[in-house]
Amino acid sequence: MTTTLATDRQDERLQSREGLRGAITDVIERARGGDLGVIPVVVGLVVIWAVLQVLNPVFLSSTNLVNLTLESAAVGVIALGIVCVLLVGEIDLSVGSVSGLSGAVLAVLFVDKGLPVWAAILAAVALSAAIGWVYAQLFNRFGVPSFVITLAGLLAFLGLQLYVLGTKGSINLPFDSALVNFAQLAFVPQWLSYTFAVVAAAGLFASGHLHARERRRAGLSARTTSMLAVRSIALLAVLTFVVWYLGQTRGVGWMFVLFVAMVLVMHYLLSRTKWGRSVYAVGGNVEAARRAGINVRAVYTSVFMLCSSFAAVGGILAAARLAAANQSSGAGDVNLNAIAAAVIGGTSLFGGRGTAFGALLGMIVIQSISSGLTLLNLDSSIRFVVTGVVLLLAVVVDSIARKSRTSHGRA
Amino acid sequence: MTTTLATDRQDERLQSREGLRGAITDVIERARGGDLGVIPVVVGLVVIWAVLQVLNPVFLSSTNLVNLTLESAAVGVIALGIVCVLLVGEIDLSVGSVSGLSGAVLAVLFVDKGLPVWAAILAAVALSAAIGWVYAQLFNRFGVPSFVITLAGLLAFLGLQLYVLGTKGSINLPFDSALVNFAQLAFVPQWLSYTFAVVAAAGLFASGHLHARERRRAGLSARTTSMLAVRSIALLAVLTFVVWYLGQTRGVGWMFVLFVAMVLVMHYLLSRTKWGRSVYAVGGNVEAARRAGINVRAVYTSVFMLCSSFAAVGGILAAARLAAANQSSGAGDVNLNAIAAAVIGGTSLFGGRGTAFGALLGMIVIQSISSGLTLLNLDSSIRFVVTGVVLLLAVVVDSIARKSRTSHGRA
Amino acid sequence: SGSTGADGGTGGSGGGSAENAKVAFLMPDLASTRYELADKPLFEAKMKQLCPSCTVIYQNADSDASKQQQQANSALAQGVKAIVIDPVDSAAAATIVKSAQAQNVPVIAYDRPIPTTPADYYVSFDNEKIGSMIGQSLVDHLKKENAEGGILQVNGSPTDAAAGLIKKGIHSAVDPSGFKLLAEYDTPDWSPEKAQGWVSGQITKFRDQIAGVVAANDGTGGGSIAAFKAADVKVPPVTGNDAESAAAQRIISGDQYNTISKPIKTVAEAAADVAYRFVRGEKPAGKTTLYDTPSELFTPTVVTRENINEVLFQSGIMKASEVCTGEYAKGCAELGIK
Amino acid sequence: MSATQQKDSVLSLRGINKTFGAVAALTDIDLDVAAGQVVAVVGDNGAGKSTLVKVLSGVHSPDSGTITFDSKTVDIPSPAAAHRLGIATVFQDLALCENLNVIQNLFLGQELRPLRLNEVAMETRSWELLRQLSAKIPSVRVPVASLSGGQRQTVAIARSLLGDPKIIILDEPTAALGVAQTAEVLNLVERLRENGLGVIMISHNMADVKAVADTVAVLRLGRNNGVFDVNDVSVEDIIAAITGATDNVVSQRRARRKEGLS
Amino acid sequence: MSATQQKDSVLSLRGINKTFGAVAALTDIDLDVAAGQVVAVVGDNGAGKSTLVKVLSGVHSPDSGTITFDSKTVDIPSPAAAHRLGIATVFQDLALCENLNVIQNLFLGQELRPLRLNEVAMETRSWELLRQLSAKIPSVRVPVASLSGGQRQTVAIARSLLGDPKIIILDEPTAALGVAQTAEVLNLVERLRENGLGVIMISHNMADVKAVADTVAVLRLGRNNGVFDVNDVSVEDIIAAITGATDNVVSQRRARRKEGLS
Ligand SMILES: Nc1ncnc2c1ncn2[C@@H]1O[C@H](COP(=O)(O)OP(=O)(O)OP(=O)(O)O)[C@@H](O)[C@H]1O
Ligand SMILES: Nc1ncnc2c1ncn2[C@@H]1O[C@H](COP(=O)(O)OP(=O)(O)OP(=O)(O)O)[C@@H](O)[C@H]1O
Ligand SMILES: [Mg+2]
Ligand SMILES: [Mg+2]
Repeated sequence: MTTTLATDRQDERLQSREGLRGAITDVIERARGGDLGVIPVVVGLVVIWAVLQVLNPVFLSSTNLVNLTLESAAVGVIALGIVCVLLVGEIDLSVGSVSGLSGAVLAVLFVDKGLPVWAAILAAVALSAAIGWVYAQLFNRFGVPSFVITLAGLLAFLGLQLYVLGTKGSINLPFDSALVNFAQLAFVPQWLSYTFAVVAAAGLFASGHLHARERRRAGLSARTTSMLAVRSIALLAVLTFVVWYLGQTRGVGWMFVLFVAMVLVMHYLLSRTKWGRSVYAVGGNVEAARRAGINVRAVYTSVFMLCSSFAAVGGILAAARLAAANQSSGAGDVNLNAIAAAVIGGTSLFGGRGTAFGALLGMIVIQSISSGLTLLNLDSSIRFVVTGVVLLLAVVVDSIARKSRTSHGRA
Repeated sequence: MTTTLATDRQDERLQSREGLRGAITDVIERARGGDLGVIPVVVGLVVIWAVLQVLNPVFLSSTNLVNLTLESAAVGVIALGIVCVLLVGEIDLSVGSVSGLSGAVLAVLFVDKGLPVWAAILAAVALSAAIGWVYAQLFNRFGVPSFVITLAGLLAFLGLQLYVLGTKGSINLPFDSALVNFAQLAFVPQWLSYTFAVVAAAGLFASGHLHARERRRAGLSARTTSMLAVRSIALLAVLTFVVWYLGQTRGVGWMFVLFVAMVLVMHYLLSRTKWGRSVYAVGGNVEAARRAGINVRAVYTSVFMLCSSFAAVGGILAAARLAAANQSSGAGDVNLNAIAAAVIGGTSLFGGRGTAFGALLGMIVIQSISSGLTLLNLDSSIRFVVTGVVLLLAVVVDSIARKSRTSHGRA
Repeated sequence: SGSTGADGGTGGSGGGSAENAKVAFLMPDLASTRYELADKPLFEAKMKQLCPSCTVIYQNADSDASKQQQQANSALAQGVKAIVIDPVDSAAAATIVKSAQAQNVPVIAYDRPIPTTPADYYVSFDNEKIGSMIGQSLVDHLKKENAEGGILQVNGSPTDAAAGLIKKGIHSAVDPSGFKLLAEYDTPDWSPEKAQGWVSGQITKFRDQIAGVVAANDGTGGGSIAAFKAADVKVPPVTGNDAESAAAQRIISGDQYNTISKPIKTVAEAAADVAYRFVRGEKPAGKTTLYDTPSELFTPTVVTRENINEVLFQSGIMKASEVCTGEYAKGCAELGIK
Repeated sequence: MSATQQKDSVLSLRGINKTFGAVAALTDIDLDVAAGQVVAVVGDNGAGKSTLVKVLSGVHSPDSGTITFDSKTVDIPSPAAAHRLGIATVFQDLALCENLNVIQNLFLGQELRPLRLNEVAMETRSWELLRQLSAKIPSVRVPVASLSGGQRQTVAIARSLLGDPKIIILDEPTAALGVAQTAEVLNLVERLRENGLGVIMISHNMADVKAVADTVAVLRLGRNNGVFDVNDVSVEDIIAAITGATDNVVSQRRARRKEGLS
Repeated sequence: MSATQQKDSVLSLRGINKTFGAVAALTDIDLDVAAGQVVAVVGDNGAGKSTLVKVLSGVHSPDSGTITFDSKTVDIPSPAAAHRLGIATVFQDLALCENLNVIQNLFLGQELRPLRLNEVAMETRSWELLRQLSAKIPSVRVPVASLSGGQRQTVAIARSLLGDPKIIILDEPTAALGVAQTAEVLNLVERLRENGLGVIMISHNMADVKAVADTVAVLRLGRNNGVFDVNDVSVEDIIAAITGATDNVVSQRRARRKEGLS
């Protein structure tokens, strides 16, 4: 044991590895131990993309990928909220209804009542947040299982949605309104997209570097600068390629940028704030969280409200993209898709495990399957079967990795 | 500490109570501690019944209750399977599709291919059991979350159902077939119903008495004979009244008897066999179950197969009752209703807690709400809202009781 | 009980006492808004007019055949004197007819027929015809414009029998038209979002080859239009069905080519009339016989920019004040809609 | 019983009752703890020690009885309330979140810089605390689920030292610890006493009790069964009070072994 | 190291390795247990004792190394396989199902009369076992979730006695037990030895180890650090082997206290 070792590297059982070589060995080691984060999901995604591209050469075309990004935004935002409720070990079955309701409210206020669009959006989101608050009260006070509360909500707010839409049943949002424009036609200029890519990579490097310096000062082990550089350059390469490829046709949609921005914000909130910690703690062991002095009720309240609010935003984006709010908005498989996106992205239904990026990845998996099969001219019966099978395939890769994790004793 | 105390009553901290008085105090004590089993659900049910009867006097009419019993059978059977998967902490989202598929298979084999009805039923159930087996393999081998497996199954088997029904989309079952007759027109003769009631009460007394004798011989505390008699007489009174009241019109349907019989069999299997124990153990702590030498994979396999088989039986009953199998059989809210019935009946989504009777009670709650609101002449929008609110009400009673249980430290 | 023949026990009950009678009006789904918004109020109004003391028990089965069966049973438990039913599943509704007739309650099939077990009466316009009409109208339009390319077909829900009929009708118009059927899609749950997603994909695939889109209802039609708009591609002629007010707006603004207006008022009132006569113990004779059932059929009207004013506004089905809002006011003015 | 200590006691309980269903877990419990005093609570399994701890730390609310803290009668409705009063607890079941890593568990509910967590400072402080307890934890970035029993217990103990408590309650803190770690914890208890904190320590290890406690309170079947000054009482007497008999399995064993050896 | 014992040993391990991610939990572990022998495995927290137990009971499979049981090389892929070999284990984390009651937990996996459970016989046997361990459990029909720590541990120990094992592995069996229960468990271990069973006992309590063990195997940081005959070794030597130094916190404490007393 030499004295130059970092504080967190002194245990002699640790196989210590330094530098780039060490990092690579580390990754291999972690792969064997099944501790790979989102990599298996990404691998699953790549597999599906390859299959779908073989089946239909249009699939990976720039146009189609642009569509894919735009179509994943609405439900993806909803999935982001679902990740939060799943993290605390609860569920929200009503996100579909709430999204439909908020679309309806938006349309009525904006089109029928002539309110400015921001006011209509605000009202819709506020209403949904209030719904989440009511859920939380029922949950905290009476201990009704969230499954039942939100099932009741699913029915009740579907009713309310029908009621709000009233005799018309369907309300068009004007195509030339800013909102519809944003969802359908607003794309980031190519130069700005490249700027975003550079900023992101530079940001990653800078924050990593500062963090590493701070750790080294405190006598802890830290990532080497070369490691950080490699990471940032890899990110830059990926982002530049994506921007360039999408830029072949229409480019990166602002709606997708909004979705990604929300994912980043949620990622920050979940992983770098006290609130995020308490969310994971409540999901892992609510009694332990309570004993640690966390206000468990407040955590549940915040999470339910957040989830409903995300559902509202998702509903508004969906309405904007369709340029209409109607009775079937938010019905069908919005609920299942949102939950499935979260679960495919690695969020546990039992709470305490999951990330915001998981929602993004899971949503892209689901949307890829849906878009890929849409391009094939199949009978409905076959389409359903194939969708099921492909969905399963996408997840098996991830599950095998996770399985090896448990067999290696990681919870 | 006197020597006459039963082995299990010797701890001086136990407030010991004997006889009928003691039993009553015990119930009150348990009520305060929130340890009431299904009583809160029953109370919730009574509340709902009262409300619905006030709203529409036809609700508690004999005709309507006869309908209610028959209508609850199909989804009730499915809920029974759901209870099993929930008990091991997993879920099956595909019961709706599987039930629809098995109805379709039955119809095709029976009507189109002219197989005898028993063979068609057997084939449908066997196919579904095979589906459950596949789920279990995917779950055991790859560790794919059951949510995702069965979501894929939901889609795939919906597709298969459409495919089996082919271009026709809907197949009628002949009205004069034994199956349709059984589901629509077969009622237990009144004398036989009364006999059932007496046999049930006598059986309860006899088994209780034998058990008590055995316990007393082994030096353990046991229920007194008077307690047992009171219980049996109460059961007899309830059953006789039910039989009499339903007998005012058409009586007790054989299909409902079948459902209740299945509940009783599942109750026995879950509470009185080694297999049942292992189901609860796996749901409570799968690692502990594994370390106790339980073949955890076999338990999962049996449970998934059982659930799919019950779904098949439910699907067959639904097809028989409708005298048709069509594309929308098993679609819509069959899944949610079956899961909700289980959850309302006190089954935990996290595994390890729940009973077969819970499925029966939960189903009756759901069917009562649905039937009660059908009788009211409401707009769809209002109906949805009211359904949601009433559903919530039904569960709040139970939840408050359960909440008090946790606050009294019972898990 | 037991199965009764089609004409066996009908017509005999009631003996003319229409006072306080109850009539069940059972509708199939919420996917189309017309049942809640048009059929129900129109039927109720006519019934009120014919028989002020009668009550109408309205139920919507939300696309679930067994739910509809349950609703029929509970209507029977409430002692209705007649059932007007738009079956979710035409085949499965046979059970309902059986059990109603076993209790001497006449059944009037509404909108969709019940082929296997004859009901007591059938009032409708038929869905297959609707499909062929919107399809034909589009094909004619394309021919007139000398359009090139093929047609996309957006059907209704794969689990909805009515959608199946419409699909059949559309095929009967599109298949022999000479325009290639590029692709077709059964939209799960009639979801406009799904329709939009599918059409977006097809735009990627076929780009300029799309001459027109036959959508089976206004919701999926709206979704298809949004897909073209979002792809920043010129919107080809798109059909619809149901004459929703949102569709009227799109037709006025020129985004949608046609929709179809069903004479719901006429049909609903005819149904109320027949039901009332059954309640009074009469046994009305049909104008024709279809599926062994005395029947009365009405023809719907295809609505395009040319005739929208006349069909929807001048007839009073829609009010200009509700449709001609905001950006649509200009189009209304052009078409002379007031 | 201990009226003499009441005046300067930080924490005192009077007549605490708690029943679970049909089981009376605590009956009329009295207890006093003064600043700079180590009170050992001992008793048989199921005697109610942990229940008492949970009442004090706001996990369970008592059915009746009064709690006096700093001469004020208080109500402890929640663990957060107990934290606010300055009562830190190491629970017997540890109450750690298995999905969080060691640092996250240590700082749970008292993270540094809530809006932008100061990971570096937390990690440094974690290593300090763990070293101090001579914990053998190879990495603090692994989920607690993968730690050994003793490592977890060390984490739980380290956590209770983080705030600035007035009373520390340790429910069998050394049960899973190795010999070195146990010694460190006993050293720690002595340091806490020197710093004027009140310590309640539950233990089944009479040697440890004799080594660090000032007062020994015995519970038996949910009731007080004597409070002793540690210097006035022999281990045999304590065991007799715990088991309710001077002739018990422990004394028998001891006698047998003596015989065997001699 | 212990070649002399190999011939008559029921269970012997050679060269067992196990790593978890970057942590080498066990490196080249050898161990022998003979019939009628009590082997105490001691070591610091995180030394790898429980990992070793889990390897033996089929919970984890080792990365490399051989296990010989009854002179045959065996593979223990699952706990069920261990049960079949006749290895019964009391785990440190107990591995009880919280939602099941005491009887259900005791007989889990070995219920009497599988198709129509014999509840009465199981309850009677449960009371017998628990009395024998002088457990203070008021009722056996409550879920294990509501038992105290010591009560649970007693349940776990009682469970291991139910089958007809050849080897019993006890991972810190007395950690949460009261003085009386601890004495009963030590008595029990002696009875097991007399009945010719092999016993592996893990403990941090050197007094207990000295009292019942025949051999003491020391693990340190996942490696063998000596096997001693209990009669030839002093507690100080064992502690020195555990901590890796003769001058350690335990000896310092002891010295300080002696000073203080004298
Ligand atoms: N949440 C609960 N629900 C029901 N009974 C409980 C609960 N908690 C404790 N008990 C009962 O109360 C009694 C006292 O338990 P407690 O945990 O306080 O014992 P203890 O003195 O800490 O024992 P140990 O030394 O084993 O830790 C036990 O009989 C136990 O079964
Ligand atoms: N499932 C697991 N995943 C990752 N690491 C583990 C796992 N189980 C144990 N370890 C690590 O292996 C090492 C040995 O743990 P083990 O539980 O065997 O220790 P122990 O000797 O039983 O300690 P104690 O005396 O505290 O019970 C520890 O550093 C622990 O962190
Ligand atoms: Mg305790
Ligand atoms: Mg251990």
